Amino acid sequence: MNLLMMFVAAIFVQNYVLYYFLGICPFLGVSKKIDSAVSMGMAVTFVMTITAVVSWMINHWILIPYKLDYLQIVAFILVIASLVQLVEMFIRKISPPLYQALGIYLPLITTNCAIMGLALLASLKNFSFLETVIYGTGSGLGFTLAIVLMAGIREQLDLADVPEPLKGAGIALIVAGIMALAFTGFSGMIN
Amino acid sequence: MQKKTFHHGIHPPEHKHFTETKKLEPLPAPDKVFIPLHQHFGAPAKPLVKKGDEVLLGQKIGKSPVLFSASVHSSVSGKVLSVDGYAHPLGKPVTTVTVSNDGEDRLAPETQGHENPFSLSAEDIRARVKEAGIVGLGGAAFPAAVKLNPPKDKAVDTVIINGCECEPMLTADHRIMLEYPDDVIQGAELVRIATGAQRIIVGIEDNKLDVYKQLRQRDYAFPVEISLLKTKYPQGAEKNLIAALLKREVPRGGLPFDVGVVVQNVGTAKAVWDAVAHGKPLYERALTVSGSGIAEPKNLMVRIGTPFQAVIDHCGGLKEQSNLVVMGGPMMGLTQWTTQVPVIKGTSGILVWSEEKPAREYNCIGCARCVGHCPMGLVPTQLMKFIKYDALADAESAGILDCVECGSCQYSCPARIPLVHWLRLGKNKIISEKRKKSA
Amino acid sequence: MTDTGFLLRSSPHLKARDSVPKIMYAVVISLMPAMAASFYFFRLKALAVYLICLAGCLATEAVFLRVRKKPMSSLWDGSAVITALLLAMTLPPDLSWDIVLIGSVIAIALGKQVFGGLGNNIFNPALVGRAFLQVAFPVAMTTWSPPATLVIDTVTYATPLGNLKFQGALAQGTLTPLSDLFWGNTGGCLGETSSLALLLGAAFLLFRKTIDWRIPAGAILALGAFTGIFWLTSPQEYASPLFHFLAGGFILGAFFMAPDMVTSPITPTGAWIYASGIGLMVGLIRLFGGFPEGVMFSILFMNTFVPIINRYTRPRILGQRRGT
Amino acid sequence: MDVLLPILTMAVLGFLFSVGLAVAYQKLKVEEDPRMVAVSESLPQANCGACGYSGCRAFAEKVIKGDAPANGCPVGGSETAARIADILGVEAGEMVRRVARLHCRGDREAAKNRGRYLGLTTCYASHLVGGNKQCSYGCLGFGDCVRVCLFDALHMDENGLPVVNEDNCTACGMCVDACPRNLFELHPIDQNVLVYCRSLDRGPAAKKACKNACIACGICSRACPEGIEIKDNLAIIRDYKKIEPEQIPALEKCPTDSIGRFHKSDEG
Amino acid sequence: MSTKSLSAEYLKGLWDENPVFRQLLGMCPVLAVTNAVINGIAMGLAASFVLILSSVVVASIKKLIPTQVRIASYIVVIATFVTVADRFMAAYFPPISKALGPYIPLIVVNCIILGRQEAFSSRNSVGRSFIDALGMSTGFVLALLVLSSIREILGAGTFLGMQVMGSWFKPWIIMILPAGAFITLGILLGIALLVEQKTRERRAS
Repeated sequence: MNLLMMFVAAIFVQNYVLYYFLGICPFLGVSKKIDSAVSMGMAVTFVMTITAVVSWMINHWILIPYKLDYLQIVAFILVIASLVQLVEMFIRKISPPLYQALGIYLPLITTNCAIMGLALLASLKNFSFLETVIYGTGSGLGFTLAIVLMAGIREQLDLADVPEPLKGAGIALIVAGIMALAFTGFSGMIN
Repeated sequence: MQKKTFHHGIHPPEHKHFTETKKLEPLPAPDKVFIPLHQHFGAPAKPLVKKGDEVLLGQKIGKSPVLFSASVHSSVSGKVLSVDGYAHPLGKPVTTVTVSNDGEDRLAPETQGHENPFSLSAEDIRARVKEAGIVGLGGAAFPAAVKLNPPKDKAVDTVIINGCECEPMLTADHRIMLEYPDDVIQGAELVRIATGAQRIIVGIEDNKLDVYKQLRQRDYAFPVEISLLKTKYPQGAEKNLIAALLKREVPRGGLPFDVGVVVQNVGTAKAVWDAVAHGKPLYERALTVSGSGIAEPKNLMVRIGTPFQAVIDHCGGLKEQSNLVVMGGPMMGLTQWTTQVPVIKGTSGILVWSEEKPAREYNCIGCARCVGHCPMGLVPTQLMKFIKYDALADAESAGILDCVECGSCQYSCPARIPLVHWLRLGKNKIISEKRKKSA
Repeated sequence: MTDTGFLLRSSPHLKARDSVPKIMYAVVISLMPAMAASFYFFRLKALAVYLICLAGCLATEAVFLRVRKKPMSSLWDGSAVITALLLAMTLPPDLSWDIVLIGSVIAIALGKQVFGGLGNNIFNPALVGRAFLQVAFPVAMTTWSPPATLVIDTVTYATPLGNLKFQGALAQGTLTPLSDLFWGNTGGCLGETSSLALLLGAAFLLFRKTIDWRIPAGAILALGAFTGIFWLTSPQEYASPLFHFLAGGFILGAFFMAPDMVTSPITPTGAWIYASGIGLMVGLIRLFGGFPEGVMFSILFMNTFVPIINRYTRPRILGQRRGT
Repeated sequence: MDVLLPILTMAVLGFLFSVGLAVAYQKLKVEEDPRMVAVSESLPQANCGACGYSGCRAFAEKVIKGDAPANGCPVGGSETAARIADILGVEAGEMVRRVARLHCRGDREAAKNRGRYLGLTTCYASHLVGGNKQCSYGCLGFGDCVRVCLFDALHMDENGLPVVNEDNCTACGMCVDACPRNLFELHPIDQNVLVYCRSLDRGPAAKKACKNACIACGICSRACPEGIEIKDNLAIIRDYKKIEPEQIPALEKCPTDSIGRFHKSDEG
Repeated sequence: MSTKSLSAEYLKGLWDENPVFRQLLGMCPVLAVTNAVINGIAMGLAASFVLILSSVVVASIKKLIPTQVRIASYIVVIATFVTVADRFMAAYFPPISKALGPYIPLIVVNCIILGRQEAFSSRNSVGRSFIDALGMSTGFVLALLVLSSIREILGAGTFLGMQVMGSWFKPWIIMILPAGAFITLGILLGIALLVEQKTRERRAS
């Protein structure tokens, strides 16, 4: 039950985008079309889960035993950079259209703070291995939910008379704000 | 009594009382008729006469060049004044044969009937229908011979005779059924023979109970079923009528053939009978002249090529301040900019009234009435937005090409958005883009 | 174009009578009984809140219309009036005027006009205003006063749902009686106290077919099912579905806010999904969440799903094979 | 040891990851033509589709395959063509600059309206219901062409006709496609004699609808029989090259001003 | 290769190429840590420190790095400086370090920093890169300052902890919460675009 709660909390209550402000760049950049948002969400969820696993191993088997935790930042970023590059190559191989749609944002997963944030937060919260995996997947799905909802809304706003200066990132941020308001409804549900 | 009907649709005020009880009366042929060579769905006919030629009533003056076309016949006897571009109810000028009427109605010799039409083969019936230039008289003007010729791999089991006349204000079909029931039913039988179907169903809406009762009381030598339908618009649309009567759904982008059905309008059925039994080509049709802008609304038999003005004059002329002239019904009819345009084969009515300044348009508020009323199951407001913001591919995948432009959405729209105009715009853009791509 | 000659336009040439302002004012009329009830229970305090909301919303709307060069007549299409009334109905009667004003400006500006005005907004404007205030001024927004018809000498007063959640009303047997909830003899937001008045207005809307019946029906069914299961398993721990239906802002939300045409799905299937989502979430928040009431958050939350729901629940096109 | 450990750790980690990446790189390699990048970069990236392909990237692909000519991008003009040709090592081919020109002079003054048009205010929409003007061939005046122009080369003048700003026009052809009545055509910039009418109505009818309509009187075709002919009630420039400069004043005697030099001030 | 004058190189970061308002980069910390002015400034300074030093280092070793591994190398350089900044903050300003939580280490993935290395430092001289980084940093700090001032003043009635609003003012708690951050930044972006549009129009006319 505890794990399930954690999973749900990671998706709704402490949503990476709407609560921690992590992964804003892709959240704004790849949320113009539902299809690419779904792909991006999936890619992020995938990378997040693996990152959670690998960073936990590095943290608990190498860094902590040898008291090297000040190397955390460098070590984690290395893991993430390599993983993202792998995923990038993989997508490019199996689906060139998807690769084109995700465009410059795929390499940007490297600099997606959601993933680095996950590695750091998981180590900060001292999760066990299983918890880390659940937390990673849940957070990834939370990101996916936020970005897909945002894409749906933005597709609709493409067909609306939004004031010129607010078009694009401006209105997207305001929508994100109201989404964050709506998600506060979940607060207190899981401590 | 179980009344059949289809899903969704609307029930606008009928306004049929103007002409419901008026007998069909023949309109005397005018001094000059203007017969366009393009009055049907498909390619224009090629002229067979030139300036100065003598023509007879019913003489073929335009020949269909390809399968999807229809021949055109003279509706008077007299002299050809010109073969040139002339105003047309569909908007763009069309090559038109102008004939001065000598008033004698000398019949062309080729108009020969057949004593026992039911003995004719399917082939013969089709040939005679094609020769007579018959098109669907409901309004779409689809060449009738094409409809009588189902593809080999598609067996037709049912002929539906469309007596719905679901458009408000129009009553010409109603009168035809009331006054020429034999012609209609016998024409239907010919259609049945030509298509190899087993049965005929005549669908009549419950606002024409007199017709229904009259047709029910008769005895028929062949399998005819008279079916009562709940009055609703657009029941007369082919696909909806098939759904209402047979619970069959014509597949998207398909034809009634695909579900073993042929649908013909009552006027077309009568024209088929006239052509096969009496050798009479399609040179006149029944139409309703109505609306608050007409002094004496009437149902008339009018020669093809008669200018609207002559028809309106016969009905007492235009009332002052009339500012809207529509060819067809009020839901799907086309506005006219001049009353000089001629009556064509697809003219089911001439409606005139006056209108105030149009009400203001609002943004779509998502009331979903268009969704609830669309007889095709589309989401008109979404399609409208796709077109408005140039997302043609989205519009296409959302099914815009299935739209039949019946106007149910726009009728019910409280924001008064010209939905049909948007959808027509989108359909045309998508189709022309496709054509460009395939070219 | 000149004004001479015949009219030229695309078909159809007939028009049903209903119009956007008529629909909007029907909603306004349907809110009248509940407004009257709030005047009765909260006296002049209620009137002040309504007036400030109206002034704030209409003024904000007017400013945006002017700046964006839209027809000023849109001000009176009724939509801003509805936003003002609905916002007022979700506020505590004692809220100070400046907070009410902030709420009404936010409702129109952030809830509606930044998206392009009427018809383009994603979220229910009144609820955006209300949620903004809830998060901005949590204390003021949860300070309730008893209705004028109750004689109680306390400064603070809990709503029936607050009572249930924080004071263990069920265990102590102090749960607000259903009859009080029905007539409105309880504390709470201005417009949500009297279920009877709200249901009268709702009946009018349903009769006039202004709102989609599926949405209140779906929300009630989902809330009933959710709270019903818990109530049946443990009635001493959980309140009955009927209590949840009558208490708090559920009726106001289910009949007047969730069915808001602009922010609810346009497809029939979509309406069911959306409504049951709201019902479920209200149950979740009330039973397990940190807030005693969850109608507002639930509707806003489901609003975010509407574009996607609309996209993936299109009706079947006539002749379309199932599954294609 | 304190210094060695971190260095060692990072070295091992770095080594492991690089090996992994290197292997993956070999397995999942996707070739991309370096010329692709170069060609793409030299294109204007307007994605207007004037080349006939769906955007600049598609065009670049075709050019590299040899399916499209190096000078196939009308927007980029000869400069881009030269650059692409340089990248691919082929001849660029001569490009004569072309511009869009409108074949109608039926402005608000000249052309009569049919009636009160109440539909959507776009040309295409108006065309669908037969148009708002009596002439069924002429400009509808709602500016669809202006809206599609990506290069700010079109605007509506005060009389409701679109005007081409030739300096900005790139001959991308968007206006040609956008006009529901096909009134735009791309012409070499130095061709300055045009027929400003597309009406196939007979003289009297055409004249009635628009005072600048071609009435097929034949003055121009008599002045220049080799270059101009009358067909279907309309003067047509069959071959511009056969119009001698000295013939131009004669054909400009057109009674309805429907043929003539592009700029009246041009001499000779 | 940039050919601007050095002052233009600096000034572009303030407005024309402002990383936050014009390029929409580095949004995460902008949103996350601007609930108080002090946090905003601390974050801005930390990021500036990393940006300037990384730019200088990258510009000076650009010829040594093979193109295939350049991103990874930049990241290692950046990560090193971030670690330094992180340790420094933790040692000397523990409360701020605590308030900023994981967002200081997250500077390592801030798109502004990597973006400048890729777009500028890897192609320009050390001096130019320094000026560019300085300009970008100033722009970033300014953006953080603007946002955090609005949020702190409205959300708490204070500026840098000092009471600036009268006692009549009721703090808008929402402003120091996520929702307020998003909405404020969204509106600021709109205003920035509007200003940009107007100046462009004025220049054109």
